[in-house]
Amino acid sequence: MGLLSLAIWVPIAFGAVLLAFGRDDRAPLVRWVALIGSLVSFVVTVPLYTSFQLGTAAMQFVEKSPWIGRFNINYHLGVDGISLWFVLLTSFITVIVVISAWQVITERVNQYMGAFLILSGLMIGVFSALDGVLFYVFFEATLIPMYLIIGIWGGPNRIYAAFKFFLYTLLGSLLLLVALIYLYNASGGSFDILEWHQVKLSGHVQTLIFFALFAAFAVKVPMWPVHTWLPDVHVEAPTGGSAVLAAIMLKLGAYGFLRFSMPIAPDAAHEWAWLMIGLSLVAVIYVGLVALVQQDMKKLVAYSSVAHMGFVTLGFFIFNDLGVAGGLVQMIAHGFVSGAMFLCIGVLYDRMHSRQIADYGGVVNTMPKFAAFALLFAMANCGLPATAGFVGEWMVILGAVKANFWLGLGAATALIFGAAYTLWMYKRVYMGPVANDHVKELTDINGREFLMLALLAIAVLWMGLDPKPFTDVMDASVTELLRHVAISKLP
Amino acid sequence: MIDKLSWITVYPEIVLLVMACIIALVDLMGTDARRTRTYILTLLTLAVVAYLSGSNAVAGQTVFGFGGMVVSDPMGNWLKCFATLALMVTLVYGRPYAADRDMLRGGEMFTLSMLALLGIFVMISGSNFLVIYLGLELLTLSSYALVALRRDNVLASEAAMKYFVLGALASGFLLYGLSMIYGATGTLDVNEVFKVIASRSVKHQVLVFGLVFVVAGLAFKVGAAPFHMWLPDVYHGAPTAITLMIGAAPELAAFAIIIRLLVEGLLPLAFDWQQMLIVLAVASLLVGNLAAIAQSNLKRMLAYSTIAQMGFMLLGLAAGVVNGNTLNAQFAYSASMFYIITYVLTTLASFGIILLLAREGFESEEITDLAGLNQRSPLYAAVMAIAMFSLAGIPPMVGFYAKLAVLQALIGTGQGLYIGLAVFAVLASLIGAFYYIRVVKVMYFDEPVTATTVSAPGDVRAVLSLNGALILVLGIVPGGLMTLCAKAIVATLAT
Amino acid sequence: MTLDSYLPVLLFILVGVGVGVAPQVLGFLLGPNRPDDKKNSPYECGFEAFEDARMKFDVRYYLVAILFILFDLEIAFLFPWAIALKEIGAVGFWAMMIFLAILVVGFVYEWKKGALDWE
Amino acid sequence: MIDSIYGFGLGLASAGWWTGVVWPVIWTLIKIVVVVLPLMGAVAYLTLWERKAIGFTQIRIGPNRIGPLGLLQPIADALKLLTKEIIAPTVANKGLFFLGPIMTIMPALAAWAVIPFGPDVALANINAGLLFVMAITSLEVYGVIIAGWASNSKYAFLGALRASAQMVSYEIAMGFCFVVVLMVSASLNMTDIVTGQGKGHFASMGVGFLSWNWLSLLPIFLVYFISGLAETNRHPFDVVEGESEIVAGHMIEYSGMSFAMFFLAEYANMWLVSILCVIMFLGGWLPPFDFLAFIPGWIWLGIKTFCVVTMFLWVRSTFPRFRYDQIMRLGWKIFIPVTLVWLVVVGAWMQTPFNIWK
Amino acid sequence: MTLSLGHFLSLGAILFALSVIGIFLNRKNLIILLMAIELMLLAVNINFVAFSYYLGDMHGQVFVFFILTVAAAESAIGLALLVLLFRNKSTINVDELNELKG
Repeated sequence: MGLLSLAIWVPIAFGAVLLAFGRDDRAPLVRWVALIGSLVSFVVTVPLYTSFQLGTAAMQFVEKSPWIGRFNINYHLGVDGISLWFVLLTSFITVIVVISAWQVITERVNQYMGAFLILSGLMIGVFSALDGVLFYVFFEATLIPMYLIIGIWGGPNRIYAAFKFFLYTLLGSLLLLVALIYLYNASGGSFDILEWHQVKLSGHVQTLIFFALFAAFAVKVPMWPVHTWLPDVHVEAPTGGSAVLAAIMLKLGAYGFLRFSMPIAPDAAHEWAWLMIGLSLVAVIYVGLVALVQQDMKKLVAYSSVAHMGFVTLGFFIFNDLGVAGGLVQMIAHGFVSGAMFLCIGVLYDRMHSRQIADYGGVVNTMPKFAAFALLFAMANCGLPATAGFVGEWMVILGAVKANFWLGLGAATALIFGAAYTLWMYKRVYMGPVANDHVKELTDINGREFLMLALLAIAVLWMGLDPKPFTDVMDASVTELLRHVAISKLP
Repeated sequence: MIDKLSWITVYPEIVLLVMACIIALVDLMGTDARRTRTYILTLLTLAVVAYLSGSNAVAGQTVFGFGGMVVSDPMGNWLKCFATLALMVTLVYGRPYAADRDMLRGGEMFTLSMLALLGIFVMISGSNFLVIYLGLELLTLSSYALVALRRDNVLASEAAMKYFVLGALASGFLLYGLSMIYGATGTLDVNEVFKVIASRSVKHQVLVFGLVFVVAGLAFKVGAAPFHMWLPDVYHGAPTAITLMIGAAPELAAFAIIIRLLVEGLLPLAFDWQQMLIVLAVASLLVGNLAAIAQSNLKRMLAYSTIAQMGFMLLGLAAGVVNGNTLNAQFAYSASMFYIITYVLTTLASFGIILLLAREGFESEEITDLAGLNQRSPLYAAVMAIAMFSLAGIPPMVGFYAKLAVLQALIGTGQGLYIGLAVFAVLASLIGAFYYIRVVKVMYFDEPVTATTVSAPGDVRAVLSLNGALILVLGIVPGGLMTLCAKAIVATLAT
Repeated sequence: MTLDSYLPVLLFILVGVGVGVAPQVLGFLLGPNRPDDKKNSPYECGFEAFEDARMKFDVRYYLVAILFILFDLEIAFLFPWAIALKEIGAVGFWAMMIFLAILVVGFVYEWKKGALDWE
Repeated sequence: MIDSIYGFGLGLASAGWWTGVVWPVIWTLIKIVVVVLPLMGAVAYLTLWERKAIGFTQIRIGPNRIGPLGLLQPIADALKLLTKEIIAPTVANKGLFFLGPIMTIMPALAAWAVIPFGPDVALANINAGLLFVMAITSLEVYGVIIAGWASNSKYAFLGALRASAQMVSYEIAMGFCFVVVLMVSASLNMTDIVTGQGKGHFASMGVGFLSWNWLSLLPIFLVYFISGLAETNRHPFDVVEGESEIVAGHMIEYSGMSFAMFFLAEYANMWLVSILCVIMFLGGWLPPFDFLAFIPGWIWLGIKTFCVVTMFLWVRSTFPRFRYDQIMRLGWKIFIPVTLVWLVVVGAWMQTPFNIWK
Repeated sequence: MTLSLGHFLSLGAILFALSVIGIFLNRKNLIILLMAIELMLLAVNINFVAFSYYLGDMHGQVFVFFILTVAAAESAIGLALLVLLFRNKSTINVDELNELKG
């Protein structure tokens, strides 16, 4: 069993063990098992980074064995510079989520923890699958635990949210499935993604495939105008769910663009880049404006996620290495930052059972340590230099300017909105005098929350101060990708 | 006159028949309210029969017996094996339910179900219109009686009547079509029919006229829209154990006779019947999925979902021959075979849960009856959820691969029409996903109405867990079953 | 195939109907016709008929009818077999024995189930 | 002589429609009349013989007033019935009510179409003879049911139910008897059935009656005879019309000639069952001993049939009536197993070297 | 006039159509429904016998034999269901079969 297999199956195995606990009468044990499971899963992924070979765009840690012989489907795993960090990000966030749920979740603990561990394994599977069906299986399978997480432990309107989440994403991915099968036939009977990269396709077919893939990935990213599920789902999902959703699941879509849409249909990608860029800009600017007027903290962060993901897609579709690498960095950074933002909201929500900005004010007075963390993450969310958020946005803007000055300008203005809504929210929630008695009674974060936030803070700062490990890993793969995309695949 | 080989081809059938007779008589001597002895004998017999069919299937030979009246080929033997296993599982699930409802006062449930299985076997083995028809009638006649087994139940008797009338109508249609084909070709033997038609010496119009009726009759039997009217009522009205009995194993036989009649016999007319199947499939997908949403009764919902699933299966069958080229045939038909097998597996699990939750005097039929099942029993909720996700075609459940295989068969044709159908099918299954996950929602998100835990006899518990696990395991390693279906279909097409 | 030899059969059936019709017509013509209420009311041992005569009846009659249909069909199968028995030899004999064995199983079954008991 | 009459008729006109259609029809009708009229006479005098025979059994003399030895009694009965009022009950379904008697008498007569009276003497010497008899006599039960239903009277209704249940029950046993006979004769043709009985070990020794089917198929013969009693609703199986229980069963509302039709049918059926019995088991027109072969076949047939029909009367005058449950038990639980067993025995017998029906 | 295959087939078709109409239009009595079903099988039988005769092939008639048997078994079960239904609902009116909304 290779490292990637371990990274996928260890959390799933732990998740299965947790589910097998049945009813929840042994919650403490369950929590410890979950923590150990998530830690082991994380530890397993670390060697991926340490023994990753820089300077090559080839797939590493490749595992390939026949799976479904009939359709030539293989159990084919591998990571390159594009996907490596997401694997690590996933296992890291899972640890955080397990910690975050420690005292918060009291009902059906084993199912909650099990779902997250399984989800983690499945998402790692998505990032490391090199076979179309394998990718799709992992991609789709993530729906099940997430659906349950939202539906069982979510807010009052959770059922609506769970359905919306499930059906929106299923709709897109079913078209993806059709496209995958089409590619299987077009490539002469192979589901190997890397082989697909070499298949010649006519312009018409490329366009259709591009849009079929777009349907799946754009919903997942989510791009404007199919982003409407995200705010609803974030509002209703439990804290851990929101964190995983924002930090990792959204990245599945963007990752799909890089792995599928652009290399498989490069001509269509170029042809429709104006549309992608247009939608991305709408996301960045318009959704940024929408975020400004939100009353609900989670909704606000959700819209901010849409805006940030807009940056990512913008970076991808300007087709230069600054843009693409910037998009990737932005994704990782957003993984840490948005996860952290949602966890912060979770911390408040656990105490006040409200997410309305209006219910808060002056939290800094009662929760100084927490406010400090929150400030750091808010800054990162605005893209303040020396935080993770800065690197990616800056690279994307540079890339955009290189491509077209006005484009860069448009993207840059969005930074202002980002700063505006994040800081305004921070001000309203944390600053000023204590707003009411509830806030007065707040207690500062405990050790568990401190640990969780500190881990994230370290990650955010590390990435902001020293982004080189991240970009180093990506460079070769991004260069190769762009080289590949630049070559027409018209027959 | 009758060679030894002939007997070998019908070996499992003979065992089944003899044991059905013996069990019918043995049962007369028992007065046990739960019919334990009959039950065990039946299961043992079925196990032996399953083993026999399975070992025949593994041997992989195609043998014709009784002058070509019956055929024993891998496809048939596998279907028989699975049908037997399905019936065994059905009986395990259904016995406590039936015992609670006074349906075991006589051992008829066991005898009739064995005879129904015999009908299934004969249908699958038949390589002659007459044999196929007799098998079909043996199956349906037993089924009518089984549906009416709860004699004091208004719903059941009404369902039985409807089933009877429409089933007889279907037989009539099928027969009328067969008579036309007989008239046109002068033979009842499936393979002969194929040869005669392939020689192009018969009138095309007569054949197509007959074909319309044959397809309509088959559509009735599988419950494809617009011939689906009976299905929801029968699923709803029949005692749940019987619903499972007529909803699981017979689907395999329906598939087999479609292959025997349309593919083995009328393949030269593929262009004509494929068009009909496409219409049926599209209608089924629409009607099944849309109507299922509106149901509050779980059995009805599953009935409509069956219609939709059959539509999907028919799509696979409709994609076999493209422009007179049969290259895609083995993919298409094996996809449908895989589809139907996995569908049966999943149906067993979902109805197993309904049966499990039904108590004396309480039918767990409404979707809301499942409320909070996760709190009451995480295991059974998980099994049901797995079944539902599988029906919805969400990986990593086996149902996904079934849809994958069918979609591949459609897209593999490379024709715009079929690719359009594939897109339509996935959109339809999106609608399907809605009502399937609604069941999951009820089980996991809603609060339970009763706090009673769910208890089940050991055998039911074990089989049900295994059933659920199998859906998942086959979803992780579906390759073996797919290869099995492919080989079986290749062997069938080769003869 | 010639159906000529069946002509007498057909005619005989018609004659049979004629023999049924003619005397009744004659009876009407020759006999008196003086209907009255009491005479034309259904016979009920002198009582007024107090309910419709088409009442529910014992399900056993019905059972007999069903069993008759089934057994009569068995006989329908036996007819051609019996005629051809000398030609088809032992194989034919054993084939029908299998058939009869199944029939006997059904017979024993209904016997034991009490379908044949009248009281 | 017959041929010359036929030839004379044929020569009356030379047009195709005459020789092709009309004359054959007329000729056949003539032959039918030749069969039906004696049959009617036989039926009429069977009633007299019944009364006489029962009288003898009871040491009475029976009807003796009308004509010498009461020989005109049947004529008088017929005239009386003819002039009686035919009552049509107000609640009855009129059409069906009068259809009932017709449906009863028609099969009783039509079955005679295939009865052979001698080696070549049959109205229709068809190959499916026995099958036709079985088919047409099965229609008998319709007459009963229609009569019982149409009368709209409880007694009639119950009587019809009983009658039909009884008739169909015994029809099964009877059918099995036919099957066994067919097995040994290998033909449905009645003439073949009779000639088949003329062969065999004993027949070659000159004692033909031991080669007849009655001996080798003795149980079947008995079952057939008793089933015949039940089929015709004769004593001791006459609960259908049992006077003391349901007055006259399905015939209760009938009067005059309508009633006479049922009566006629019953006696015609008695003759039919008897002659079938003779044809199938008692060698038809064959003489019992070779040295008696000088007596014409139709006389042998007549004698044998008369003997059998007299058995009906003898049974009537000596046995008490069965209860209905006893009747049904006899039919289902005794006759069917017995015939089945004998069917298997005969079938197996025919597979052995001792097969006597080669 | 000689009878040709076409005549028999037309008869079969007419009977078949009648029975289908009978099944779908009859809203009153279930017994009529059962009769229509029997009629349908008879229509098929006519087809088979006609074809069998004109093709000179016995198999069609053998098929008829089996159809007859099955038809009898079918009507036996149909009538049994009818009795059951009547005992439960006290009606055999087709329109009153409405507990289950198809």
